[in-house]
This record gives sequence, C-alpha cells and structure tokens, in this order.
Amino acid sequence: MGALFSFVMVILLVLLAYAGIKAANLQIFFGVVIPYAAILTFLLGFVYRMLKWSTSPVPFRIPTTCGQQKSLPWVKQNKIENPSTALGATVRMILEVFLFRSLFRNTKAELRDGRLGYGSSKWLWLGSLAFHVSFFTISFRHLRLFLQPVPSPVHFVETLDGFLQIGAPTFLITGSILLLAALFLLLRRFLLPTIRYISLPADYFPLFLIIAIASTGILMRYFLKIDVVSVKELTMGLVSLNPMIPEKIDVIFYIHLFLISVLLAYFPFSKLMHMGGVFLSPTRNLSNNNRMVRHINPWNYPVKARTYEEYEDEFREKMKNAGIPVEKE
Amino acid sequence: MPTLEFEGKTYDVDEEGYLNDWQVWSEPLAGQMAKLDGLELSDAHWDVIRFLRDYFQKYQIAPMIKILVKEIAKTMGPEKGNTKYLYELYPAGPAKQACRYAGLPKPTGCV
Amino acid sequence: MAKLPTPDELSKINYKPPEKRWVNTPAEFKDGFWCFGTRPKYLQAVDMPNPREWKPIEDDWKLPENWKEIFLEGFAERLKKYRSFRLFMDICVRCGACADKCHFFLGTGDPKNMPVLRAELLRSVYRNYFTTSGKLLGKLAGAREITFDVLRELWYYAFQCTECRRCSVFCPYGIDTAEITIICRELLNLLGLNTDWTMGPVANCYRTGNHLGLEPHTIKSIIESMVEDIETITGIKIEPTFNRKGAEILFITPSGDLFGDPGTYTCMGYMMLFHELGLNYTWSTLAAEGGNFGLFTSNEMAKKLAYKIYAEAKRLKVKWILGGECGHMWRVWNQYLETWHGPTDFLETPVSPITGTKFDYTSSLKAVHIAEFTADLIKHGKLNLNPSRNDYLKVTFHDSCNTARGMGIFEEPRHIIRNVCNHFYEMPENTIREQTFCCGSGSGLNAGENMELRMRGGFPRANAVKHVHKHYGINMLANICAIDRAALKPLMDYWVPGVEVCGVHELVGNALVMKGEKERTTTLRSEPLPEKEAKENV
Amino acid sequence: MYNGWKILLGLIIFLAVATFPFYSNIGKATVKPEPKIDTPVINELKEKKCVESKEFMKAEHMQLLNDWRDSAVRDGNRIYVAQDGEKYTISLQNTCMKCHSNKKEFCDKCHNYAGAKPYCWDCHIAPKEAKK
Repeated sequence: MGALFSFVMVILLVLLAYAGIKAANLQIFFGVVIPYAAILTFLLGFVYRMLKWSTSPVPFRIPTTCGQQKSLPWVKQNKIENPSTALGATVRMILEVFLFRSLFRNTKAELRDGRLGYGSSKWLWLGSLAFHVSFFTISFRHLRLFLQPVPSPVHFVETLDGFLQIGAPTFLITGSILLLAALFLLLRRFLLPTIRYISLPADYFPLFLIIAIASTGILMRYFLKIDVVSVKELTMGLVSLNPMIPEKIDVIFYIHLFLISVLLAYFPFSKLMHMGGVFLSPTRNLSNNNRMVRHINPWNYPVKARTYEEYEDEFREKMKNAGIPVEKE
Repeated sequence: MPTLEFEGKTYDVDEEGYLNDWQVWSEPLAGQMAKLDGLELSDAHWDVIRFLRDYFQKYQIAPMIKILVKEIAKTMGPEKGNTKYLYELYPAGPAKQACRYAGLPKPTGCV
Repeated sequence: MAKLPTPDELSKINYKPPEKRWVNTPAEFKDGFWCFGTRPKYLQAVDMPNPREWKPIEDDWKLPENWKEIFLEGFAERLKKYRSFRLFMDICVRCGACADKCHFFLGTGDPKNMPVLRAELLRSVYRNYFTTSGKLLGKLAGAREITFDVLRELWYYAFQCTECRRCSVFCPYGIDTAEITIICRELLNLLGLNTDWTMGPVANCYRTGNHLGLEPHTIKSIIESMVEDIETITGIKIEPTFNRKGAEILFITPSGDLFGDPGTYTCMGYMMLFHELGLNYTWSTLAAEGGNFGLFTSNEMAKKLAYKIYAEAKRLKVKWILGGECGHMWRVWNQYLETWHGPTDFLETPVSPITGTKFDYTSSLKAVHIAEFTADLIKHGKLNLNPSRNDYLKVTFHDSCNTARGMGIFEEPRHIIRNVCNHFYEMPENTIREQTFCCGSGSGLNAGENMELRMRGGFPRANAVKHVHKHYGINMLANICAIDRAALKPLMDYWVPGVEVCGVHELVGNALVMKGEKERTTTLRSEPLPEKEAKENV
Repeated sequence: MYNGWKILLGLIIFLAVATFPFYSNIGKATVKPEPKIDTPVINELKEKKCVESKEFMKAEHMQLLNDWRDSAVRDGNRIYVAQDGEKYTISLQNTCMKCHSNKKEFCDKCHNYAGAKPYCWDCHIAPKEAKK
C-alpha cells in the first residue's frame, strides 16, 4: 500500500510538471519559483532541525562500545571502536559517516534444524554505500552547471566517473549505479518480508523520487540530448540571482528540476535528515572516557534518596545486636 | 487480587499463591495449601517449615537453599542436610514450595 | 502458570511476519511472555504514581482519568531532556539491519520484537503529536493516536526488551533501542505500569540498600555463613568487616552474589582473594548492592538508588571503590553514577596496594572493576594459582551486554580465565564481545511467570553455548554479571543440560593457592574435586 | 542549545558548502556562449551548411563524431552519407576542422561553459590558431 501510494505520488509529480510546462507554459514557476522555494526550504528546514536537536542536551555519556576499553597499560585498547579521546571518536565518526562502519558489521541470522547461524551479509552495506557515494558524486558533478568557469576538481571527478570512455556523451558510471542501488534498496523492501513489514510510505516515497530523478537525468543526457548550454543558462541565472528562462529547454528538464525541488523541500521533514542526525548520535560521537572525565547533565536535579541516618534509625538495634558499628549508640 | 479461602476467612495471596502478609499465617492454613497441591505434610515437612519461619522472623527473608541445607544438617543430621532430601519433601523446589506453605514471600532481584 | 514448551517445540520459529499490517494488529498477550503488574505496596514505598491492584491481562488497568495527558506531557518533557530520544525518534530509515540482531526477535519471530518495530511502536505516537508531517498526514506519515490498545502494546513490548544494546552496534546511526525502551518504561511508570519483579527490588533497594531486602544483620549472617564454608574448604578463617570506617577500599557487589547460587560461590572467591592479599577493605551493609533496578524503572529512581554508593564511600572515609562482577551495575557506574552524584573529590585515584598500579583511567569515577583488579594482580605475578584445580571444567566466557556494549571490558576477564583454567574455549565470534547475546532475562525480566519469553530470548545465547558444548565439551559458562548467574542457569538447564554457570572469581577462588591452606578436597561448591575423588577410588 | 559551538560550526560548514554556488556567482551576469562560425573557409562557402542540420549537430555532434571515429578507425570506412544523401570524408581534422578552424571560438566556447571535456584532442592535434 505504502509503495503504491508513493509510486502514484511520484507519477503525479511528474505529470504535474509535464502539464505545467506543456499545457500551461509555467516555465517561470517550475524553473525559478519552485527551485528557489525548495532550496530555501531545504536550507532553513535543515538548520531548523539541527537546532531543534541541539536544544535537547545529552544528559549522559552513553557511547555504544564496540571494542576493548582503555584500562590497564598492557591491555590493548580498541581506540576507534571504544575511543577514550576526541580524536578516536572523530575517527570513529569518519568511518561511520563515510564508510558506514556499523553497517559493514551486518550479519544475517539463519535458523536451521533448531540451530542459529550467522553469515556475513554485506549487501545492504554495499548497496547503501554505492547509493550514497554515487548520489554525492552526481551532486558534485552537477556543479558544472552552477559554476563558471568550471573548477578543475569537477572535471577531475567527471573524468573519473567516465573512466570507461564509452560512447558520447561519455557514459558516467555513477548515474547507473545510483539507479541500480536505489532499485536494490527498493527491491529489498518489496522482497524481504520483514523489511516489507516495517516499511512506511515515507520509505518508498524518497526511493521512487530518487529513481525518477536518476531516470530523467539519464534520459536527458544519453537519449534526449537536451541543450546543456541553455540548461546552464537557467541554472546560472538561479545561482547568480538573475533568474531567466532560456528558450527551448525540453520539458524533461523541468520534470527533473521539479523532482529535485520536491526532494529538497521534502528533505528536512523526513527521515532523510539522518544525514545531519548521524553527526549528533550520542552512541557514536562520544568517547568512552566517563571514568576519567565527569560528564555534566545540565538538568541534573537533586533527588530525595534514603540517607544512612534514616537507614540506621530503622535498623540500629539489629545492627548493634549483630555487632555492626553504628554512628549513634 | 487473588485470594485463598480457608475456614471462612479470606487470605490475600499474590499471583503465584504466596501469602501477601506472612503474619496472618497459621499451621492449618499451611496444611490446607499443601492439601490443595495433593500433599500431606509430615513431621519432616513441618521441620522445614518451622525453620523457614524462624529464619524469616529473624532475618525478614527466606533463607537461600544453601543455608537451609546447612542448618538442617546441623539440627537433623547430615543425611538430611542435602538438596536431594529437600527436593524429595518438596518436589517443586524447597525455596518455592516450602516458602509458600510457610507463608513467606518469594525473594526478588538478581536471583 | 503457563506451560513451558519443550526445547524442540520452541526452536521452531517462524520469522515471516503476518500479512496484516502491524499498526492495526493489537498486541496479543501470550502466557509466559509477560510479567505480573506491580503491587501497590511497592509503588507506595517509593512514592511512585498510581498505586493500585491491577492485572495486565485484564481490560481495566485502572489508569488515571487523564492518562493520555500524563503520557504525552511526559513524552514532551523527555524529548526536551534527551537528545538521544528525540534524535532516535527522528532519524531511523528502517533499513532493517537491526531486525535479526535482537535475541527476542530471533527467539520469538514476533515482528514487533524487531528493534526497529519496537521503536516504531513509540515513534508512531511521536509522529502523531510531535511532528508536522504526522499532524498533517496522520496515518500516511505512519502516525497513530495513543489509545489504550497502543498503551497495552507499548507495555507488552517495553518489557520484551532487555536494553542490551546489541541492535545499536549494527545500526548505521547508532540508534540504541535501550534508550527508547528506557524512556518508554519511564512513561509507563508515570501511570503506575511497572512489573512486580522490577518494582519489588526497587522498593527493597530503597529501604535496605539491596534488591532482596536483606537487612544489615542478615547480610552479616549470610557472609558469615560463607566464611564458615570457606573455612571448611580451605581451613582458613577469614574475617570480613562491615561498615568499618577508615578502610582503604569499599567493596560493592550485586546482592545476587550474597543470596543466589551460583553467585555466592563468586562471592566466596572475592573474599578468599581479598584475604590472601591482606586487602584493607570493608563491606557496607547499606551499599551492599551495585545493581540498580531503578535503571529499568526511571532515571530518577535509578539515581535515588545509586545515591548510597558515594554516600557510603564518603561516610566510611575510604579511598576508592572496588566493584564486583555485575553487568548493569557497571553500566550505571560507567555511564551515569558520577554524572548523578559526582564530583568525587573526597576519594582518591585508585591504586592497587599490592602491585602499585595506578588505575588512572578511573581517576574521576574512582571505582575499579574487580576483573581489572585481579587481571593486574595476575599480570604482576602476585597470585599463587593452581589452574589444574579447574581441570574438570571446560570453560567458555559469556560477555555480559552491559559491560560489553556499555563499557568494553573484554580482555580483563579473559586474561583471568586463561590463568586460572587450563581449558578455555571461545564461542563463535558473532556471539561474543560487542556482538554478545543477552541471557534473555536482563533489565528486570528474570521473573518466573515469563519463563517462555526468557527461554526464547536466551535461545541465541544458549545456541552458541550448545555449539561449544558439542565441539569442545564445554561444561562451564563463566560470566561477570549477577543476572547472568541467576538467569543462565535455568537457560542452560533448558537448552544445554550439563553446562553449569559461574562467576569468574569462583574460578579464581578454586585456583587460588592460599598461604597455610589445607589440601583441598572440594570445590567452592563443596563438591569433591574430581581428581581427588579419582585418587581415592584407586 | 547544547554542544552549541560544534553544531553551529557544522551548520556553518554545511551552509557554506550548500550555498557555495550562490555566493560565488552572485551578481555575475551570465553570458550565453555564442560559438563563432566566421572562419575564412566558412565565410567563403556559398551555402553555409554543415554535414547535417544545425539542430542535429547541436544535439548529436558528439554521437556523430563517436560514430565517425569507430567507422574510420575500426572499420576503415571513411565515407559518411548524410541524411540528404551527400557524401563526406570522415575526418575530424580534414572535414570538421577545415571549416571550423577556430577551435577556441567554436568548440571550446560551449564545452568550457557546460563543463564538457571531450577527449578528441587526446589523440588529434588541435588546429593551430593565432594565440590570443
């Protein structure tokens, strides 16, 4: 249900942009107003969400320790998985953010004849890493449409991306990887019963959206061969705050742009905020140095606890009879 | 709250049939509890129950089996001071069954 | 009481979720899965809300009129107080990596025991009241109202989580279901919805300082009984002290070590070791409990129960604290204690009086784990050990969840075991260290009425033990946690008969050659040493 | 706000990266590149006509060149039959660049603008032009 709903939503978005351009000639709306609104929503929303999280304190230092603690000098500490310094915690975060360290550990449990076995299961790790790395690379490559002159790192990445040197325009591998990885993530949700069971519309929607974005991108580049110079005119107009609508850009471009705008605007209100959130995760970004440095809880308040005096008052006679020393005779 | 009816009186017990208040206990009540389990209490049973009650009176907790065994061995001889003997008397476990007949609550925590 | 299925029946688990969506499927309370509701007297004893007689299985939970309001206000308050909570409500992408990492899911196949879904039970409520999308889109955004059915479901599944953090190891964002369960239980406690087995120890602990409700003279008599046993076994009379001012070290261990077998043998091991070292230490009858069932109730309750630790250290004017083998006690000490009750300027950085090792990694908490303490002694060759006394044992080591994932103490106990036993084998790597499986009974779930749940939750652990039992003939499962010692015993009897359970310091006590001891003929369990028996039979 | 400076620093970096295209371009006028075709050879042509139509060339020149390369280098076929039936010699340097001898003003103008870097000139020698 969730999947069908999300699929229909994305189709509707595509049709909306198509009709908007083809029937209503709303180029300015789809080429200028929506993108600006989307970017603004994305930036402000993102900042708002991060600030909102930041208003809740981290009252306790609760890292999940995944390796040997720092203890006796001859015991080898796992300085990354159980960091005791900020440096260790930083390295841990870098591994987490860029290489999905925790997901790399993934196993698959199997029950056979009443016995549980655990196999290494790296597909989810591989799929999501491929997804994220290609998404990032593609975004970075798109800077060629937003900067003039195009800086050399952008060229460099594109050259790497096109290292297969197939066809013209050169086949860029990340586009297909993104599409395949997104399809893989989607298929998981369809085919694995447990994952299907937990999936919400909010899980399918961004996947369909990204699949649509990647597909329209691939269509534009390899099949419809839209006029990239005009596209860049439009994008440069946007980023230089001199928006303009060049003539004769194919409608597919407006669909692509509209879907990206939707993704940007949707981002801060969705689970996609894991991008910012992962940095704040207290089980990962803290070092396990509790026994060396006292962690302060800003809302720590005094509680009424039972004191020794109350305790002795209740048990004084019994204590004395048992020969246990007391404060008051 | 579950209750136990006996000789016209109603006793509050917990979900597993332990008396909520160990002081309302009486010997006939213990006999009745055993009878409901299909068990006739012999002198050997009563020795254990009395020891449990004495211990509880002093320490406000039922003794752990180890201490029970040791004390029984001290007073009744080593041939009775073993877990096997106690389990023969109380097949469902001395800690659980005997404590229940003795009207004592079940210990809780990391046990 | 519910009848426990046989291991054969129980190990047939179906992991395929039903077709019907979970949102519309109310929790079905299965016998043997849930614990009795708390009795009013326990709540009254510690001033917690809504004390009354109630039964989880009944339809009337006798909730206050405005229970929704209380629940939601509590929810809002905790979102403001805990970044972990707010963040973990927001950022889950439902990738499902956590699903088959949970021992309760692996043991029950109940989809709501997948950590992601356990959290979604609460997240769905969060979305409805605290997010724009949930308010606008409702069900489409995965939001749902807090109804009585939802509350029942939250209760049922909050007490089917042992807060073991295994899911958190695999989560790409480190989402820790324990944090969510802890707060879910706090919210339930606002309505008086705890379990009897958790609340009883809390009430006891407040009054007497320990979960079992052992009064000061009882503690002394129990320890004296152990002293007798030690004398019988070794011929050495040791003289522990209680509430002695001016001792160098305050020793604190979970009260399970004082009361339940096999914890008591571990306790004897501690005392024999301390005697042999001539350690200047004291027991406190008030701080005779490191465990803290308050952690399974609410932050405030946990803090109240932890107060005695530093208060007694201060009153008795000791220099530092030595902590026994306990799982959640060490999580509490490592992650909460000093934040609650520090600073600890009245104590000194711990120094081993035997080896001179300065434990400067605990310069602020000022508490040393006994495994660290003993490992240091062994490393410096300060103990005369005869590991062959443990030759009748083939030992494996179970990492306790809390010390594994809330602290990271892996090598120290292993170093000890390797030096006091000749036969030590590890369980498969996906089931030890940070990937260790819970005993299935942690976080206050070790009651009697939920035995099926416990046996199911402990299935992955038992399964790994079974593996080494079969391959190496393992007959002893060592650990450093009192709940483990209490819970693994029935678990082994159920799944892997023939495997006993012990604390690491029981093994130390067996192997320790004490000055002036008589020739030992029995183990600390007063069972004949097999080799001696064999010799006598020749 | 807790851990304020760390989060703010992170947000500033995030915003700096995310808005980089804006502040590095703000106020700059965008000039659409106009490829020049006023080379001597083209100027002398009676009918200013490429091998295919302007529209086709605009969208497909990369594909055409790619096909030409394959055709000439791999199949040894040096004849291209255009859509209007006219035949051309397949040669980048002798056919294309004969007319479009102003690589900098013709090819590079758009390529640079759009950030396209064809690898034609990895093998071919670029025509010599008057240095600017």
